[in-house]
Amino acid sequence: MILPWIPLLALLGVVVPLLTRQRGRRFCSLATAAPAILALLLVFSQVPALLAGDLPRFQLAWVPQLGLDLAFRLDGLSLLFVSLILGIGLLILLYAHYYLEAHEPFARFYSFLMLFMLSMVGIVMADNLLLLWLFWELTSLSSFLLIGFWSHWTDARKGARMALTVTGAGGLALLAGLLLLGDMAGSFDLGVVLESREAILADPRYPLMLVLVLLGAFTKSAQFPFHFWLPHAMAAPTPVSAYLHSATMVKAGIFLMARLHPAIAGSEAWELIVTLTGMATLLYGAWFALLKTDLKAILAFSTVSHLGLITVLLGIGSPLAILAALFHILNHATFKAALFMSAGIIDHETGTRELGRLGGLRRAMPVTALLTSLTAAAMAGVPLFNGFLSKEMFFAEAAASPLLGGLSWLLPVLATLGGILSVAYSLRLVHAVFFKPARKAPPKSPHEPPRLMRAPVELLAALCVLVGLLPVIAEVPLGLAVEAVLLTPLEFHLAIWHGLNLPLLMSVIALIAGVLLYALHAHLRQFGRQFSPMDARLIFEGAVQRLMTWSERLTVRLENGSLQRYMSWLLGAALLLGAIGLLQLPSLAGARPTQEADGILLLGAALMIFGALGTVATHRYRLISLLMLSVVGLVVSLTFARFSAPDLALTQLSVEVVTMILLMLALFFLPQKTPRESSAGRNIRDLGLAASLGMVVASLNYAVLTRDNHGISDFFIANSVPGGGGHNVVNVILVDFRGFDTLGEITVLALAGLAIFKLLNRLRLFMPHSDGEGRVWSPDRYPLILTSVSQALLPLALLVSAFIFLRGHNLPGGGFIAGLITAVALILVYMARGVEWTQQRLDFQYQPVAIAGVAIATLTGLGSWLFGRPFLTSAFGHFHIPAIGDIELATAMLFDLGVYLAVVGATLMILANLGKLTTPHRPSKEEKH
Amino acid sequence: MTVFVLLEGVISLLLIAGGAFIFIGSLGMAHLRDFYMRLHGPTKATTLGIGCMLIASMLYFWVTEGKPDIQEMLITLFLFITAPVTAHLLAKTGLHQKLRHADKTRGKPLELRPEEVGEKPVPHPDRGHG
Amino acid sequence: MLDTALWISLTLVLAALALNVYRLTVGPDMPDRLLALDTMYVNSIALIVLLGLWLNTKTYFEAALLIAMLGFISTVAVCKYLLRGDIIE
Amino acid sequence: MITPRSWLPTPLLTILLLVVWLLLVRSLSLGHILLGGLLGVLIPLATRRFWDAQPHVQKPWLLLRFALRVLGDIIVANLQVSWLIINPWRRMRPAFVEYPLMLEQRFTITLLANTISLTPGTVSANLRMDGKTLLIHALDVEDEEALIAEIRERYERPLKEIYEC
Amino acid sequence: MESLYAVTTGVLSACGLFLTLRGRTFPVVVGLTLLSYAVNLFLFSMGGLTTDGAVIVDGPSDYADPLPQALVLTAIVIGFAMTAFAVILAMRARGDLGNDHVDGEDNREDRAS
Repeated sequence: MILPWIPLLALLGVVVPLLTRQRGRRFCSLATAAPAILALLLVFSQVPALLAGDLPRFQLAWVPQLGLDLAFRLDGLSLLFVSLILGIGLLILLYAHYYLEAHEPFARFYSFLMLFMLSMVGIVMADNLLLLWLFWELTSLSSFLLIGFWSHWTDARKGARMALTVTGAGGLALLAGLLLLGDMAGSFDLGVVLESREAILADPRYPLMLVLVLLGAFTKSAQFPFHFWLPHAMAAPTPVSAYLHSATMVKAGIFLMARLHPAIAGSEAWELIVTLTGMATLLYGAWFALLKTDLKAILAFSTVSHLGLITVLLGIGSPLAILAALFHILNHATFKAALFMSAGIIDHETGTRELGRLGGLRRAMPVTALLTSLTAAAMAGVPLFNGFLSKEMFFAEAAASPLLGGLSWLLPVLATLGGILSVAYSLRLVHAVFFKPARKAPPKSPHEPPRLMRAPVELLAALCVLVGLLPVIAEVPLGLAVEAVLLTPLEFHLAIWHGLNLPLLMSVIALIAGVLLYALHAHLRQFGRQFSPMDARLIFEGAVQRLMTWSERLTVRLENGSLQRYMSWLLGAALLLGAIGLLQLPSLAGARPTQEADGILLLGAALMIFGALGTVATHRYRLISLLMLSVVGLVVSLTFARFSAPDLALTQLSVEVVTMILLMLALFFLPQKTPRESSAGRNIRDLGLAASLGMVVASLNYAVLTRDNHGISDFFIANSVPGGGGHNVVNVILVDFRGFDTLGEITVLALAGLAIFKLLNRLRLFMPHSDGEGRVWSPDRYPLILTSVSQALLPLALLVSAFIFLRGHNLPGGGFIAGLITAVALILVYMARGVEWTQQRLDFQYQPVAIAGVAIATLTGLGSWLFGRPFLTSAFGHFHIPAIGDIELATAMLFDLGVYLAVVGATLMILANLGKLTTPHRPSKEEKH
Repeated sequence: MTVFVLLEGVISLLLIAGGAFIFIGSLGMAHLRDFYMRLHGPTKATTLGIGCMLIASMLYFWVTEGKPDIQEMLITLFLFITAPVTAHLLAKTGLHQKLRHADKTRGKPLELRPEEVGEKPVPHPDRGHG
Repeated sequence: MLDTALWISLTLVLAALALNVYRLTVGPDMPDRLLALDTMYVNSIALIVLLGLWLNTKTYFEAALLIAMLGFISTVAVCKYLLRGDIIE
Repeated sequence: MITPRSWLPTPLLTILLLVVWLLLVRSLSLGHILLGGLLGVLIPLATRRFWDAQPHVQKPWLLLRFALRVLGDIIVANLQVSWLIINPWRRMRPAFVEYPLMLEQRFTITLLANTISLTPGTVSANLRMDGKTLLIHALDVEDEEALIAEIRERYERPLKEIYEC
Repeated sequence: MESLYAVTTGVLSACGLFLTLRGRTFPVVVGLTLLSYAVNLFLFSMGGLTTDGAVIVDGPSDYADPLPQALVLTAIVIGFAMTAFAVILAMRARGDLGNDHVDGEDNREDRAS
């Protein structure tokens, strides 16, 4: 299957230039061209199959859940476009090889170009709507890169941004449309979609889908009123303009309409929208093409107008109209690319694109003059050129179309008008540049370009003439393409002479009137000047600016950098949600019978509430509120003990101590008192907020407590001994059943320790020399009694923590608590002896300890892999040692050891580093400062 | 049988005594006249009270579980180690803060050497939140 | 008999706690409050012992042990803070 | 050759730890005795560098006697203090007493100070930085001299005898 | 008993939240601690309030729910780490900004409201 190789080769083309950059431009150009040539050959190799009537397809599931497949097809339509894209792409490459200045990063340019080629190939070959959309967006991106290639030039940047914004927005609309379409058709597979026309047309969502898809197509193909980005995209280097804005990208929208034609066209809405938009675009573009004075601007607007023409044909939608559309796509690609390149040559050789400064170039560059005249004639639709054929078919279809009912004569008239204009501006283009004497001399003295730079133009011009003379050669590809669009073969014959008929008349009118129009176009310019030139860019930029300012204002209103405000918003939201949740309860109290409260509980609750309120009441006297806080902590741990959670009680107690020390350490560096600064109103607001949230929490808690909840705990209790080999279920859960959570938690702990360690370094803080009442600190740094007691307590504490650790698996205790006890004991030494003294005697650092803890835990988990068990599977066994008795060993204990180390390391990392903060620059004796 | 009754009596007695001592300790802390006197209550009476209770529980579990088990002694041990330190440091703090003491107290506690009470007060930096 | 004794001493302990709270609230000075807090810790040992007696279990013994061993450390920390400001120096 | 001093720096502490361990685990099984012994050896080795030079107990039996006496005193003292607290007609005579120390070593001084804090209505309030005088606050004394003398006789002398002579 | 418990949790969280709304860093940290007490109590109570049901399995009995206990146990430790981190941030803020207002600049409370 060779289909996927075509995009793959294009992809290869993206990297080749970057790799071969050093080998010089010539080599690089050739190397870049090679994959494209190969791809083109591959494409042609498929033609026989197509002629034989079967349809090469390739499918590879990518994200089947989304219906996104890597699917390609190569039907007639794809064939037409792929050969256009690759063929013209190659010519452009050749052209660019000469066009770019020596110093410009040609490799990057080639790479971008190939990227664009890849995305275009992807679009036209995609056999899956989503895939098509992906490539569609890729074209927007790559064209952004190409248009903005001269990024030092602000016009280039602005133009690129504008193009990206417009086409990108269109792309989003298209995505929505395609999703709808796929939903209607029941699949994103193109084949299916094309088959299910009735279902789609019948679907009520059809109009919406149609509008969205057309938005995508129109923005891409620069249809009025989305045309404005195209002229500004002319800031791109000419090869880009020639490639993107004549042959390929702007045709993507057209292609989309043709591609989906069988599925979504044919409805009233389609015909009206598409035809009228096209007609408007046709006239608008033509008119401005006549007025502009910049060579590339003229070409850009003429492109707009020709795209409009094609759109009109697609809107009309009769078989012959489709044929004409495809034919004109082909022709326009050839002559417009050629024109752009000649414009580039002129620019390149004379240094300007202003008609005012050009003129009389036919002596300087006769060949270019000839080529330009030929291609311009094709654009104007002069007989015996390819443009003439398709344009005449266009006139015929416009005349024959029954659209607009009673006003159906309007279409041909407007069509003729468009023809007149296009003749006029083509004539103007040629005459003004080559024949009319120049008013001012161009910056550079003009001369012919290098031979090979002209070659692509020559080739294309030759094609124009050739097809114009014997249209038959175009019949085969067109036949295939039309069949792909109409899903049925179409009998047709391309001829130059159809006898005297209306279309011929229209062409003649167009020619004569066009010449006349140009003859007096000076007056037209006068006429045109009366209208204030509305620059689309200014409008666009203005819109962007307004958007920016508006969002800025919004941001400032919402996010003013005040944490308090955020908090209140947050809490308000939480309150709302919680309240809503509560409102849904049938009744607050559940079925479970409540238990009696006794005196102890009453007092305990009273103590806790007292402590909490006290903390708040005294929060401006920070030390006192800390004492109050630790009352709460104490009672909380008692509560845990009361409600049969010994492990929690132990943990809470030790954490209590650690927290107290931490806060004391911090308080030393922070103000001792909080100023009274909250306004009364704010206090009231906060009180209200907090109180109502408290009520919500209370009712929530009550609701939970009074309902029966069947948790998964029975499993744990049942399997703790057989599965985990431990009697203390809480500990077994921690180190075994939910060991993975614990692993994560100790990791967080270690990370917090490290983060704090980092935050603390090179932190210089002012250290008060006196306490809140202005008393100078006592000089007795290390009270003797404290020191000796701390040293007496250390061994005992270590013993106890060893005890707590070892029994943890079967009785209350475990790594967390043991670690905290050890840490606290060491902290006591720190307090009693100071940092230097302790550090000298501690021959290890804390960071490694914490990390080692996490590592041990992890390794224990990994160890179970060695035995082919899942991560963190614990094993345990009872070993009988004579005279000593059973000893139980469980790998979970190793894990617990990891927890222990992590806790010790992290806690000491936090507290000891915090304490260290003062030692380096702490005056031994209090000195005034 | 009578042994158990006797034991039960002893245990109950100890319990009540312990509670009483604890209460007295806190009472002293609550209503004595100056800080230094309040200090005595908790450090002594309370410690003793805890001791009584621990003995009670020791006896109780001895009776119920049948085997002697004096691990409660550990708590007493720790209390004996720690309670004095707390008291000492608290008193030290009190002296440092020059807490006033009942007038009738004899001895002049505050004639601490100048290097022991810091020099004359300096304004605190956090007045008005730098 | 035992139960009544239990309840009596429980009541006494609770009363003691209430007294601590009183001292903690009125102060007047930091050391007073600190003393009250420390006493509260010690008294809670008694509470836990009583709980163990009441539930006839030794599960909570370690909690009491821990308070006896570590409870004083936070008090020491605050003292050190009041004395030196910097508790780890 | 490994001398006992090097792996068993403080036999008393080791024994203490062993006992505490056995108390904690509530069993006398051989396994626990071994484990406790092991910890009793390891922990001092691990923590010895956190100690000042440890005075060595010269006369352990005196230490035991001293401990018992202190225990007794504690009970008595507490009864006294409790009575002082609840006695409505009490007339306390609180006093600050400067106690000149004979002991020199930090550890023993600490022991003395703690003992004082635990026993008769006295709290060791402050130790002069030169470590030569101990400020004692007493709840109820009629005669400072007597108090000083009592402390010296009852506690300081035995301590000095046990550790420092 | 349940109602008592619930009310206590509510009061704790209310106080904690009020403090977290203050303008200076230290009260906010204290508030966070208070709040985490409340949250731990709340989570702990998810398994219901059991008396004398410590989950030390030895023969059948009515045990407390071990799962919330295990989760809360780690929550307590992590809570400490979180508090520590907040505290250090507060100190860092004071060291770098020179004041201890949560917004990093003094006297803006009323502007914020």
